[in-house]
Amino acid sequence: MNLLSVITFLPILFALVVWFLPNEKHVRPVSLGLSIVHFFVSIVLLVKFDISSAGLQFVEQTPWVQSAGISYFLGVDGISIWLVILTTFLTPITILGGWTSIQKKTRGFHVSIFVLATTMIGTFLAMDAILFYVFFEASLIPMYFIIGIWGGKNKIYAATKFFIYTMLGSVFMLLSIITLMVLAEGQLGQMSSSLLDFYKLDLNFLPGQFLSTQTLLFFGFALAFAIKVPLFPFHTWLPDAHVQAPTPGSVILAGVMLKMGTYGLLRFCLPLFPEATAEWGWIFLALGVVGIIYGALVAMVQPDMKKLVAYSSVSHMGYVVMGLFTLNAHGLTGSIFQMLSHGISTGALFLLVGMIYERTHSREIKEYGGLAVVAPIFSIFFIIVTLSSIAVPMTNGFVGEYLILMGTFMVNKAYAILAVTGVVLGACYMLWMVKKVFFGPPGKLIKDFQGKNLDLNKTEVMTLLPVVVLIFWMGLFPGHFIKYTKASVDHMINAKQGYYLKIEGRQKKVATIKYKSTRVTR
Amino acid sequence: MNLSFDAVDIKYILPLIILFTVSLVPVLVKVFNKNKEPGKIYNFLTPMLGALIAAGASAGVGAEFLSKGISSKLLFSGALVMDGVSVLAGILVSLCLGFTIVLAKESPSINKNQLSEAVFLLMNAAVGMLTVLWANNLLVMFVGIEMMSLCLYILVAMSMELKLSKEAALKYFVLGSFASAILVYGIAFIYGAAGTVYLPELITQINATLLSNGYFLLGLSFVLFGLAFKVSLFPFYSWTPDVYQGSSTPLVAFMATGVKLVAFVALLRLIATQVLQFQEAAVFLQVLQWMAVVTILVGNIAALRQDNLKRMLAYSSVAHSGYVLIGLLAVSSSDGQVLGASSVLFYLFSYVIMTFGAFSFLSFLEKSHESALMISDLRGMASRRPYIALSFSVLLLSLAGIPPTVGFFGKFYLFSAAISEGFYWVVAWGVIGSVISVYFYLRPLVVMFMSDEQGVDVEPSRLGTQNIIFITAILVLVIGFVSNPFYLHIQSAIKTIF
Amino acid sequence: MLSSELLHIGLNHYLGLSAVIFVIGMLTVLLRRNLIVMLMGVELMLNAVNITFVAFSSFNQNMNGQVMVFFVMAIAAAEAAVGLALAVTIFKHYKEIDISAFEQLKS
Amino acid sequence: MEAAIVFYGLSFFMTVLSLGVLFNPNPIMSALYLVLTMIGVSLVFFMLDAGFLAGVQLIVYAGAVLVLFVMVIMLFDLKREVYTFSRGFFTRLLKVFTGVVFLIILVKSFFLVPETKELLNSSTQMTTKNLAGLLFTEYIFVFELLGLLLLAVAIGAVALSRIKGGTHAE
Amino acid sequence: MNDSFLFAVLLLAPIFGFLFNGLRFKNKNYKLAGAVASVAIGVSFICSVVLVIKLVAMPEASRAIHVHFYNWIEVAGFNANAAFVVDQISAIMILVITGVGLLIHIFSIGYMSHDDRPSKYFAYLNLFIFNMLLLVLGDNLLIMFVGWEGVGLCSYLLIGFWFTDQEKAAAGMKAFIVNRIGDAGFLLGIFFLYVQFSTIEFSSLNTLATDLAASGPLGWSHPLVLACICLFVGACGKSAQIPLYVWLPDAMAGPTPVSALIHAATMVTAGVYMIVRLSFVYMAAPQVMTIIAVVGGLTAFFAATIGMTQWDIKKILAYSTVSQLGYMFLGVGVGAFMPAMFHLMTHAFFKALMFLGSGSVIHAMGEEQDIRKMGALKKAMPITSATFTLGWLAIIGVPGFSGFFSKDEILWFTYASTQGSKWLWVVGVLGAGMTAFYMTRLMCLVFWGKSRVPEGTHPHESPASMTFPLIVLGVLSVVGGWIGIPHVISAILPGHPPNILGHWLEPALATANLITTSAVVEWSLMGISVSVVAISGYFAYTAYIVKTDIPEKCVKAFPRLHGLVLNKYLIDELYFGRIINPLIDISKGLWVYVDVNFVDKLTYIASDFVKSIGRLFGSLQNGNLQQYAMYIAIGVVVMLSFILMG
Repeated sequence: MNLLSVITFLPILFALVVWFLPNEKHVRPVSLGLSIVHFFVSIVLLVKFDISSAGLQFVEQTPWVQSAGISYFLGVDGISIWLVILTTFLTPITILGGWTSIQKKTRGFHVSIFVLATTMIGTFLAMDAILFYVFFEASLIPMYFIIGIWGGKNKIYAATKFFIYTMLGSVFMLLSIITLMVLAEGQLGQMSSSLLDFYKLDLNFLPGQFLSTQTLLFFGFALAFAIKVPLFPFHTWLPDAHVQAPTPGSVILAGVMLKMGTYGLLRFCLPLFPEATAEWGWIFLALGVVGIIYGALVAMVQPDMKKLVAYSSVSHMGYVVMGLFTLNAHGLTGSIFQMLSHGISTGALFLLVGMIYERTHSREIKEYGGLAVVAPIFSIFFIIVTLSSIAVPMTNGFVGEYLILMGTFMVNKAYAILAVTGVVLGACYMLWMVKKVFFGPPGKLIKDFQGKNLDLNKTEVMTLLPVVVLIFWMGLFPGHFIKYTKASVDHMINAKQGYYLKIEGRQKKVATIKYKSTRVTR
Repeated sequence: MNLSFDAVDIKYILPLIILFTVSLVPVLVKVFNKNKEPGKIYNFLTPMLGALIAAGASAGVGAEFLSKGISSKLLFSGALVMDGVSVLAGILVSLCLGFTIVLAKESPSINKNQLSEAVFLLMNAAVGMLTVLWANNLLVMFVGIEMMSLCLYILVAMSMELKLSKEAALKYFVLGSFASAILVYGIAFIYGAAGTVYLPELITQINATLLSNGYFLLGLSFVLFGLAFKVSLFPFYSWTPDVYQGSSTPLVAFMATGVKLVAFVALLRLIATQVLQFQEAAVFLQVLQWMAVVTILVGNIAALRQDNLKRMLAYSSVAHSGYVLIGLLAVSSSDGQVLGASSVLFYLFSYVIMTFGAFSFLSFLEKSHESALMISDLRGMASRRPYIALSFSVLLLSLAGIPPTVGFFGKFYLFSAAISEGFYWVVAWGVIGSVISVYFYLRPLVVMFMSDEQGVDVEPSRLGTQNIIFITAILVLVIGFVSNPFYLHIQSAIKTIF
Repeated sequence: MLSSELLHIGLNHYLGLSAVIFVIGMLTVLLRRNLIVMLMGVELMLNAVNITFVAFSSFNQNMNGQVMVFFVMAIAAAEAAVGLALAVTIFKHYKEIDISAFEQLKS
Repeated sequence: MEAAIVFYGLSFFMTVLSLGVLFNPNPIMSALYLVLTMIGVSLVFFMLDAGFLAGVQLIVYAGAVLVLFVMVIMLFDLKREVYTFSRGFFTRLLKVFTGVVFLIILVKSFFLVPETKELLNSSTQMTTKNLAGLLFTEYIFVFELLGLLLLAVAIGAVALSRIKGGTHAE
Repeated sequence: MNDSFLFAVLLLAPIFGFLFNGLRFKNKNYKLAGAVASVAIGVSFICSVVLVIKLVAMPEASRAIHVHFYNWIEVAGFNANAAFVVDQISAIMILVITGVGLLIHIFSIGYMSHDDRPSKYFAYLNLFIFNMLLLVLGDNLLIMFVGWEGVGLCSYLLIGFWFTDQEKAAAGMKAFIVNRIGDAGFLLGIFFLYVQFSTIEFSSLNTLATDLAASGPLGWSHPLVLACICLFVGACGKSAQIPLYVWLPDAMAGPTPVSALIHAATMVTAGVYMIVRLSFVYMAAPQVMTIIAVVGGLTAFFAATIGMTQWDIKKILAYSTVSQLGYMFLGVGVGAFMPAMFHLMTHAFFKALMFLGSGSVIHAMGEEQDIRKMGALKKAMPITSATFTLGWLAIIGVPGFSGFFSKDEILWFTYASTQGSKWLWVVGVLGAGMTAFYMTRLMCLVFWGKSRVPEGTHPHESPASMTFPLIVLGVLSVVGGWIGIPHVISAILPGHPPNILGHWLEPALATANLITTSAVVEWSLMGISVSVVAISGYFAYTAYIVKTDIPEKCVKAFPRLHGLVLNKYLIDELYFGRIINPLIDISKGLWVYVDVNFVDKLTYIASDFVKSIGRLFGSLQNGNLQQYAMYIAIGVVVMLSFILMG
C-alpha cells in the first residue's frame, strides 16, 4: 500500500469507523483522535519528501479505466505537498471547531468531514485529470451536506448555489479534459488522461485569436478554477456559502476548498497552456487585482462578521491568482505560501467568529462592542489572527503577500501598485471590525453578557493554539516551508514551454503503461 | 438470403420462448382456478424465476458465442440477429422484468386482483422487447415494438388508480399509435426505395444515390421519428411526463428503463447501418444534434419546476434520452462507431440501473394507489430511513452525473465519444444541461436531509423493493468505481454489430 | 406534356393518394375530440401505409411488401381492439369519450 | 386512359370519404365513411394487382374491424357531437396548416427522383402462393410473433374490460 | 562575547519581557511587570553599550558589526536574511532606543500604577522596543520593514490601550491605517530598488546607487527615483509628514509614556533614520531630496502654526513633534544627514523629556490635559517644572542646549547646501520662531503665571520612579548637543571640542556639498535665528503672562485664520469628506449595486431565465392529447422540410 493512497483513503476508513461506532457520544473524541492520527501519517510524507527533486514522488499508478486511458495515478510534488498537509492539519481543527457548535447528527457530520478530507486530498494528489475531476466534483457532495444540514437559516439556498455554481465551472473543465484526452489519442497514439501525458501534448495556439484550441481549453479549465477560487466576478456564491455554513464548514471551505481552485490553475492552466497563459494571463492578473481591491472594499461595509471574512477571502485569493499569473518564481512561491497561510488564518478567523457566535448568537458587527473586556483571551487570539490576515510581518500572511506583490511588480508595475492598495484596505476592514467588535464601550449584545464569562474555554484554546503557533512559525521561518516547494517552482519557471514532470523513485511499473488501443481501425 | 430456417434457431430464441411460456402460467392457473387470483407461487415466484431463467438463457447464448468465437448469428432467415448487443441488452431486459415483477407485487398501485394478467402482459411486453433487441429487420422491429407497446397500453390502463391512469393510457395509446403509423409509413418508404427492410441488406444498398432518393429520405426520417417517439426525444417527448405520472410506478420503472433501452438499441442498429456516414446525410446529423440539445435542455428545464417526484423523474428521463442521442451522433461517423456505440450502450445500462432504482424508491414510498408523491413528502427521510435515503441520494447524484458514480462515467464516455467526433457544441450544451439538472436532483436531497419535519410514514413491509433500491445504489457505486471491465465487455459486444 | 404525365398513372400517383389519406387520417387524430373517431384516424393512416406498401410492392415487383401489408393489417386490427377496449373501459367509468375531458396530467 | 379515369375517380371518392370521416360530427357516420374508404382501399389493391390483400382488406377491415367500431359506438350510444373538433381556432388552423404542409412536402419529395418504373400486370412473381410462401418461410418468426401479439392483446383486452380498480375493488 | 550572542540578547531580551508579561496579561502587579520589562530593556541597553564599545574599538573605515542569523525569505535570487548590522548610524539609534526606552519604562512603572492591566502595557512596550530594534538593526530593507510594521502595530496597540473609549480605539486604528499607506509606499520602494539592483541590502544598495549616480543624473521615471519617492511616502507615514501627519496628534490618546517613547523619541523618527540609512541612494536622486526638503519645511512650518493654537498639552507637544520631524526631513532633504541624525537624537532627549514631563503633569492633575486649567504648577511640581524647563530651552534652541546645535546645523545646511535654498531657510527660521512661541506659551500656561487649577484637584510632585527619568533626560537635553558642536562654534570655544558625532557618522553617510561661505555668514544666520527665537519667546511670555489679552485680540483680528489653524487646517475633515467617506460610499455602492444587484443578480437572471423557459414548456404541456399530437406533427413537418429542402 502506497503512502499516498493511505493518506488519501484513510479518512474513508475513519468515516466507516465513525459510522459504525456503537455509541454516538464517542463520535467526537474518536474522530478527533483519528484525524490527529491522520495528520501524523501525513507528516511522514513531509519527512520522507525529497526536497531537491522537482519530480513527482511517492508515485502510485495503476490503470483504472484502461479503455479511456484513465489511471489511478497519485503523486506528490512541491506544489501539492503543503496543501495535503494543510488539509490534514485543518481536519482535527474543524472537528474541534464543531465540538460544541454541531449539535445534531454528529455522526453524519464527522463522516462528512472525513469523506471531504479524502476528496480534497485526492484532488491535490491526483495526477490523472479524470481522477482529479472525480475528486474535485466529489468534494462538492460532503460540503453540500455540511452546509445544507448543519448550516444557518438560509442554508439550502446557499448550499444549492454553492453546488451549482461550482458545478457550472467544472463541467467545462470536464469538456476540456475530454478534449485533451482525445488530442492525446491523436498525438500519443492512445487515449490518456494522465497529466504527464497532457504535458507532452502539442496544443495548437493562434496568437491573438480566441478560437484556438489552446485558448479555449485554457479558458475551459480556468473558468472552473476561477469559480472555485473564487475570482471576481464569480465570487458571489462564497459569501452566501460562508454565512450559512456551520463553523467547521466555513473553516474547511475557506481553508482548503478554495485552494483547490488555485491549485488547479497551477497544476493545469499554467503548465498545460503556456502560450495561452502568456497571452491571456493578463486577464487573470487584472481580475486578481480587481478581486483584491473589490473584495476589500466590499468587505469594508459588511454588517456581518462572517460575510466580512468571506469577502476578505475574495481579496486574499485575488492575491494568490495574481501571484500565479506573474509566472515568475517569486509570484508562484508567494502564491503557494499564501494559499497555506490563507488557509490557516482565514480558517482560524472563521473558527473565531463561530466561537463567538455560539455564545451570542449574532454576527452583526454593530451589536458588538467592547468584547475585549469580557473575552480577553478570545480577543488576543482574534487580534493575532487578524494580524496574520492583514499580513503584518512575522506572521504568515506577510511572506506570501510580499512575494506575490514583488512577483507582480516584476511583471507589471501598474498592477502591483494597484494591488498594494489592498494592503491598506485589508488593514482598514479588519481593523474596523476589530474596533467595532472588541473595542469601544460595551455594545448592545455585550451588555447582556456583562459579568458572565464569555471567554474561550480550554478546548477552544487548544483548537487555536496550533494555528497561532503555525502563524508565527510560518511568519518567522518561511524557509522551512518554501524549501519544499522550491524545486518544483523553479522547474515550473524554467520549463515553461514544454513542461514535464519526472517520476522519482521506484520506476518499476509506473512510468509507461501501455493502454490497449480502443479504436477499431476500419 | 437463405429462405429456410434451422430448428436449431429455436435454441437461440429460448429466452423469448421461456418468457412467453412462463407468462401463460399465472393466467392459466387463474383460468383453471375459477377465475380466482392465484397465489404467490404462480403470480410471483414462477414469473420471477422465468425472468431469471430467460436472463440466464441469454447469458448462455452469449457464453456459447464467446466459447465458439462467433460474433453474431442470424436466425429465422435473417429476421433476427443474435450478437453481443442482443445478448447483453436481453439480459438487462429480463432482469428489469424480474425487478418489475417484484415491484409490482409490492406496489399498491397494481391491482392485486389482476396481478396474474398484469404479469402476463409484462412478460409479453418483455417478449416484444426481446424481439426489438434481436430484430435484424425493420418489420420485425415494428412488430416487436407494437407487441411491447400494446401490452404496455393495457398495463397502464390496468392500474388501481382510476382517473389519471386511464388518461395516461389514453394518451399513451393514441400518441403511440400515431407514432407507430409514422414509423411504419417510414418502413414502407424504405422498403420502396431500397427494396428491402433487412438491415444488413440496407448496409450494402446505402449509397449516395439512395440518399438523394426522396422515398428513402422520407422513410429514414419517419423511422427515426417513430423511434424518437419511443425514446421521447424532442419534439416527441410530450407524452412521457403525462404517461409516467399517470401510470403505476412499477410499470413506469419498466417503461422508463426497458422501453428506452430497447428503442435506443433499435436506433443504434439503424444508425449502425452507417447510413449517416455519407456526406448527403449530413443534414440528418444536424437535425439529430438539435434534437439532442433541445431534448436535454427541455427535459432538464421542465423538470426544474416539478414538485411531483414521478413527473420530475419523467422529465429527467427525457433529458437522459438527449444524452444518449449525443452518443448516437458519434456512432454516425465511421471512426467513432465503436466508441460511440459502446458509450451509448454503457450509458443506457447505467441509466437503466439508476432510473430503475429511483423509480423503485418511489414505489417503496407510495402509500396507496392514489398517493402522488411530492418532493415535500420526503421530509425527514434521512432520519427515519437513513440507508434508503442515502441510496436514493446516490441514485440521484448518479443521475446528475456527479462522480464517482456510474452516471458520471456514462456521461464521460458519451462526451468523449462525441468530442472525438468533434461535436463540441452539442457536448457543451449537454454539460450545461447537466448543470441545470443538478438543481432538481438536489431538491429531494435537500428535503430528505436538510429539513427536519416529518413527511409520509413509510410502509415497512416492502422488502423486495427496498432491496432493489440497495442493489441499484450499490451497483451505481461499484460500476462507478470499476467501470472498466463493464465497459470492455460492452465494447466487445458492440464490436459484434459492426 | 403535363396532361400525359397526369394521365399516366404511375407509382407517385398511388403514393400521392396514400399521402392524402395519411394526412387526412393524421388530421382526424389531431382535430376530432371523439376518441373513437381518433382511432378511425389511426386506421386511416395505417391504410394509407398499406397502399404505400402495395404500391411499392407492385411497382417494384417485390412480394415482400404485400407480406408486410398483411402484418400491418393484423397490427391495425390489434390496435383497434386495444383502443376500443380502452374506450370501453373509459366510457364505463366516466360516461365520456371526449378526450378533452382528460387533461389532468399536465405541465 | 381508363385506368387514369378509374384512378382519379377512386382517389376523388376516397379523399371525399376520408374527409367525411374527418368532418362528420356524427361518429357513426364517420364509421360508415371509414368503411367506404376501406372498400376504396381494397379497390386500390385490386388496381395494384394485389387481389388477395384486397380480399383480406375487405374481410378484416371493412368486415371485422369496422363492425367492432360500429358496435362500440352503438354501445356508447354516441349521437351527433356538440363539440366535434378540438378547442382553439388558431390551434385548429395550425393543425390544418401543418397537415397541408405535410402533404405538400410528401408529394414534393416523391418527385425528387424521376419515376421510371412501370406497373406490370399479372407477373408470375406476384401471386398469392408466393405470398404464402414468404409468410411461412422468411417471415415465419414475425408470423408466429403476431400470433403471440394477438393472444396477448386478446387477454389484455379482456383484462382491461374487467378492471375495477380503486378501493372498491378490494 | 560573541557578536551573534550579543545581538541575540539585545533583540530577545525585550521579547522575553514581552512574553513574560504577555502570558500573564491579566496580572495586576504593576511593579513586577514594570521591573521585568525594565530589566529586559536594561539588558538590551547594556548589550547596546557593549556593541557600541566594540564598534568604537574598530578601525574607523570598517566600523560595522554584521550578524547573520538565518535566511528568512529566500526565493529565486531574492534574499531577505535575518541579518543585522550595527554601524555608526544604528549605534546611535540603539543607544537612544534602549536608553530612552529604559527611562520611559521606569517612568511607566509610576505612571501606570493605577492602571488595570499593567502587564499588558509593559508587554506591548517591550514588543515595541523589539520591533524598533529590528527596524534600526536590520541589514536589509525587508528586515527594516518588519520592524517598521511591527512598531506601527505596537503603536496601534498602545494608542488604543484604553480601548473602551471609542475615540482612543479609533485613534489607534487611524494611526495604523495611515501608517499602512506609508507602508504600501515602502513596499513599492523595496520593489523598485530590488528590480533595479537585485538586492535589498543597505550596503550594496548604497554602493550600487553611488555607482549609478556617477553615470549621470537620473530622470524622474528611473526606478531609483521612483523608489526614493515611494520610500519617502513610507517615511511620511511613519514620521507624520504632510500629508500623512494626521494620525500623530490623535495618537496622543495613548498613555503619555507611550507618546514619549513612540510618538516622540523613537518610532516617528524611523522615517528619518531610513532615509539616512539610504543616504547614498537618496543622493542619487536629488530631485526627490528637493521634494523631501520642501515637504519637511512645510511640515515644520504648518505644524508649528497649529501648535500655536492648541490647548491640549499633549496635542501641542504632538504638533511640536511633527514640526521637529519636519526639521529633520528638511535636513535630510538638503543633504544634511548628519545634522538630521543629530537632531533626531537631541529631539529624542528633549521631546521624551517634555512628554514625560507632561505625563507627570497630567498624572498630577488627574488626567487633565487642557492647559487652560493649569498654571503655576512650578511650585507644586518643582522637579517636573525644572526638567521641563530644560526641555523647553533645548527645543526652542537656546544656545548651549542640545536643540540649538542640532537645529542650527540643519538650518545652516538648508542655507548652504547645494540641495538647499534660502527660502527653505526662511521657512525653517520662521518655524523655529513659532516653536519658541508655542513652547513658551506652554510653559507660561502650565508652570508659570497664575493657577487656574480647578477646585478639588491637588497637583503634587510625581514619585521618584517618574522624576528620575525626567532628571536623566533633562541632563541629556542639555549635554546631548555637546557631542556635535559645529566647527564654527567650536572654533571659539575653549579647547575646541571636536564634533564627535560628525566624525563618527561621516564614514557611513553621504554628504551634500556645501557652498563655500565665510564663517561670518554662518554666524549671522545663527544670530538671526536665535534672535527670532528670542523675540518670539519674549512675545509669548508677554502675551500669556504680562498682557493676557493679546491672544484674544489676535484671534479677533484674524478670526477665520485662527479658526482654520485651530481646526488643523481642516485636514481631517478634508480626508474624511473627500477620501474616506466617498470610499465608504463607493464600497457600499459596490456592494449593493455591483455585488448584490449586478454580479449576483446575473445569476438570478440566469436562473429566472431558465425558470421562465421552464414555464413556457409547462404551458406547452397543457395536458391536451391532441396538442401533443400536433407537436409531433409539427416536429415531423419542420424536420422533414429541413431534411428534404435544406
